[in-house]
Amino acid sequence: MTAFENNIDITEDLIAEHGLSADEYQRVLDIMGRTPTLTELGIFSVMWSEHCSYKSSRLHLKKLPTEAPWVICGPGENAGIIDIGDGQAAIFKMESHNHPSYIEPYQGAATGVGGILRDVFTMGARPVANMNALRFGEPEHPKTRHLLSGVVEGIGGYGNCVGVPTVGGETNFHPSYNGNILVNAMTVGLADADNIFYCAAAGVGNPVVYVGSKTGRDGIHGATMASAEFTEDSEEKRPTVQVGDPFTEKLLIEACLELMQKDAIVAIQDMGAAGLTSSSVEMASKGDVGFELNLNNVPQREEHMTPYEMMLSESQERMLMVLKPGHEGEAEAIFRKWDLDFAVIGEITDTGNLTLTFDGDVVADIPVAPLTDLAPEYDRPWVPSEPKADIKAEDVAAPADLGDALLKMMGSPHLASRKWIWEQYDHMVMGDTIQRPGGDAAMVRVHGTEKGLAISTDCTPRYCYADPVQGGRQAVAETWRNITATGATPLAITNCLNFGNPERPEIMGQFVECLKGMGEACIALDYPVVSGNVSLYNETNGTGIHPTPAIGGVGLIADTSKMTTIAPKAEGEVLVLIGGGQGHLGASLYLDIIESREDGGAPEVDLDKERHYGDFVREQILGSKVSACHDISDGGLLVALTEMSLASSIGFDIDLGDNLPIHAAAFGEDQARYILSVTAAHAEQIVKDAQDENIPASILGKTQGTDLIVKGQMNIPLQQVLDLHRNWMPEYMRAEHSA
Amino acid sequence: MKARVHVTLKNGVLDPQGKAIEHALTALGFEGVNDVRQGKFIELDLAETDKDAARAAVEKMCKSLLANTVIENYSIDID
Amino acid sequence: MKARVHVTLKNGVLDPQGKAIEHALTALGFEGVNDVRQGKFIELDLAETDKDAARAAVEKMCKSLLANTVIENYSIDID
Amino acid sequence: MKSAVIVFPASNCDRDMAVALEKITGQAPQMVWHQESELPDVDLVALPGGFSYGDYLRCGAMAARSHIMKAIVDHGNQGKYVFGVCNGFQVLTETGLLPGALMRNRNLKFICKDVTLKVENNDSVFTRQYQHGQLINIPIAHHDGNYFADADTLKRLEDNNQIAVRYVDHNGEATKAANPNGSQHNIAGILNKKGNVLGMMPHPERLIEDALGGTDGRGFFESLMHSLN
Ligand SMILES: Nc1ncnc2c1ncn2[C@@H]1O[C@H](COP(=O)(O)OP(=O)(O)O)[C@@H](O)[C@H]1O
Ligand SMILES: [Mg+2]
Repeated sequence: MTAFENNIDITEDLIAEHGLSADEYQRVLDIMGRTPTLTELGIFSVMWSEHCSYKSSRLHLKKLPTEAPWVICGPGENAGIIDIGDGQAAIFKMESHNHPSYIEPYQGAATGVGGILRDVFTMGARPVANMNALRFGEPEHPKTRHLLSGVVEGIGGYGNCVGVPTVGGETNFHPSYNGNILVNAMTVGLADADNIFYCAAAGVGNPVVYVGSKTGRDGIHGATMASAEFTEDSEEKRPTVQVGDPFTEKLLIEACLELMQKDAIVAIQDMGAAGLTSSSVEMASKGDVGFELNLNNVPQREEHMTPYEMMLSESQERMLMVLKPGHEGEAEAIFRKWDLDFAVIGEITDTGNLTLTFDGDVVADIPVAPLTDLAPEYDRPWVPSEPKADIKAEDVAAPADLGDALLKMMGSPHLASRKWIWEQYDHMVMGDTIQRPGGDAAMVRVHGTEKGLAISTDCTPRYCYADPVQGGRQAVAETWRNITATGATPLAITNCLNFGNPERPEIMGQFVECLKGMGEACIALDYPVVSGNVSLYNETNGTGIHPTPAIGGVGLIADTSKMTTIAPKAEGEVLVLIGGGQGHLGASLYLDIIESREDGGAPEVDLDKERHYGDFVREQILGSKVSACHDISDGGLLVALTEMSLASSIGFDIDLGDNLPIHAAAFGEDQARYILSVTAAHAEQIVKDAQDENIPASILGKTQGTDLIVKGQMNIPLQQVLDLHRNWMPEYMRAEHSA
Repeated sequence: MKARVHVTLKNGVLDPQGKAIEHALTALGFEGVNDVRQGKFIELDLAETDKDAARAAVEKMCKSLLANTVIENYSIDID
Repeated sequence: MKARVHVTLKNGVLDPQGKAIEHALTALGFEGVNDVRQGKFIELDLAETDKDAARAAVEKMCKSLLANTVIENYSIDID
Repeated sequence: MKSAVIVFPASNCDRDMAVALEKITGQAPQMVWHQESELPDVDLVALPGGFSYGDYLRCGAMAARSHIMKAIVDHGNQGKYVFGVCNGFQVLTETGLLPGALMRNRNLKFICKDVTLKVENNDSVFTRQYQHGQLINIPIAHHDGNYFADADTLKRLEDNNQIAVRYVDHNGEATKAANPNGSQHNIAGILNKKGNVLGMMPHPERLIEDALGGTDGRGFFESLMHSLN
């Protein structure tokens, strides 16, 4: 064997620093049959990190349903792919950038957006929409403003520049995120179904090509960082943060999509976490081939970079491709035109090994199959979560004044308008945003067609904490409902599973049970998982975040002229409630905001009802009988109605009856419910049709005037709600720099 | 009292702006531009009249607002 | 050869960034901040070894790209 | 109407502009890459929105110095039509085809929202389809739209009726609250002296069909068509 760059002793400390356990290191020795070089150790370390290997989660992820006739490609590739008819495909995925965003909110969030965009255009899709699911600590926490401001600016800074609209998302505040914010970004792209690109390399002798930005020493060990629990001093250590360059990303998108129109690419893979290592290993492994790379040919930004550094660098805006022989010139011309680096750095071999040379020496030579196939997989011990005691409405004090309670809720951090956020995002660029942020799901038209993609991200962490199974179901069901409320048919989901330290059995229990609930919902709703991401160790000093399985759903409407929004179109429309309920107050926002209590069980999610009621609602919308539709989620019925009023500037006059205590009727968070606003002519018929199908349906009242009226209970001007709702976040952020 | 603060990116941190300027200069026909880095230059007019006190205050301002010390260095001149 | 360029806003040109910093500093409790102006600081690494030639080249760069002379002044240091 | 849309690296409203031009004029524009040195034979050159060169250094600065710009400046100086939207407006000020500069928004944030504009000059080739003083709703989406010019320039703009559109409130008043970005005199768009070059921060190409939220943006394109007939 040739001389290895092996003058560095692989000590126990070094192994531990690389996050490998003694068992894991023994496995490395078994695979290699010798002591690994430092570069090899680095490669094993990142490939076997939680972030890349999914070692704690893989076993459970396998249980998620991933198939449906319209699924072209499920989990395992860069992103999931569904068929949206007419030879077109939607490609999407969600990913976390939690730890980097906590350390450097602007760049962390920006590079999160960059990374997820690459996952999508790698596969041949033009990105058409971005979403973001954000969780911050409590508003009073001294870091929250700074983090919120930086994250939002970073997401906007990157997405706006690349020219992909950021069309929606969700934002929560809770003390459990004080030391671990969550920044989950999702991208949806469009491709021709017959021009999709995968990462499996093939063709011995084919050139391996590096394109994009040069490699620097950015984020070395980023992947291992994302897999380690935060301690107080990791903030101090300030690991090298990656800086994003959206300008280069935009050029990379255009150059890649241009090359993809030619018959030149065998395989392509973005360099995400663990950069050159994970991209080359994945391409080789999927294709059952070897890679030989000459690291001297890697475009470098800094001097004297070592093989170790090059392999572990997480410099952004880079891609790896395998080209068909003889197409190098054609490809190079395109990348040069876009002012991007282009370098042939190696070729495919039949050895099955990842072989790296540098200055004429072999510095790593690892058999790829065992590196991936023998990656550790753990069945971590877990315990089921204690079910929280249920709370009866009778045991919760009724509000002294319903109007005051509503005002307090609508102006609270939990329900206040997120306009301050989405106004910093270009949500209209590309000219196809036909449902802007502020409604249930966002809708982007499929360019040049009448079709539309509805997109929604949701998760209610307080439910997941109270009852992981119900919470898992609910997160999936809420995206499904949001998409349904626009008239679109929900087709598939992506997810980002944010949890605490999986080595603690309670946390692992939350994970397992949330996944169980998610899986049940996916099956019941015919709504498979096609891609996703896991982020564990979101924990500081032993305090974990609320379990947060963020779900990103995508649906399709064939005729966008039938789309509904949450805004009633006129006064005098009839407000119809679809779905029943007992006024469930456990784990509700009412309890939290009005009673300052976070206890109680999560509402039950009856998946058969979800499916049945939702399908009925969609049918009414597509039958053009509905003027506006909103699902009922956070804050319950009265909050949902108020949101419809805020969107339309039309008040309402309703009767909540006296079957339930008023706070339960107004603010109970029972699931599988929608409000339809319909013309008087359709109202009776819809109620009758629903009841014929055994679906609870009732008339609440009508849209009217500029006041919000609940018979015998409340009469407040819409303007008053509007002011509180709209002003909370701008006013909160105005104090960003106060000491 | 005037304070002048230079905020520059730390060594090794990617500087997309500098790189773009470098490209543009080359495209404009300027030869021999090996590297360009862009930073910020902040001039403060302070009521403080004591040099040391001014420096100490600006030091604090840099840490808490003017520089992002995760990726940036700063230097202070007082005159 | 290194060139350092300062690009600053002309007197009378409003400076939103400077104003915002000033506000933020005051909000953070720093007292006596009378005025803040933000400019750019550009460092160039040039192949040129003659000081005068370097200055002349950078002067041209400033005029043709680095500064917008409608609103900005520039100054050049060569070392 | 024959038109061309200029594409710079990281232009990103080039397609939107092309779609609007084709939809309204019935003729697809030619897309012209910044490295070209000649323009095709067209009536209108459109400079689209986006982040040319990442908006690094100054918005529009590098684009203004790209190859194709000389031809565009000639085109404008010959009295032919040049229309810059958002980044395109920034490019036009950087080339000097339009006076002034666009600085960072007053609140330092990117702002994307619909704003109300008042058509101050409806006597230009770009605006004659609107009524004088008409209020229209058009989205803005920019980080640097804060229009600045010195006092003399502002006076000249006002005196020559070169201010095409201004940010106003629902009553048509150019108030501070209605000014989203701090622009002097609430300026949202200006014409050159001859009236053949228009630069504006709001994006009319984004509001040309009801599905997108309205059609108030069509007037600019329709005006051009009528002007040519
Ligand atoms: N971070 C964000 N970015 C963009 N839009 C957001 C963000 N957070 C919330 N929104 C938007 O605000 C609206 C309300 O959000 P949410 O209350 O989560 O909706 P729902 O309860 O219907 O899922 C939605 O249209 C959503 O897209
Ligand atoms: Mg909803």
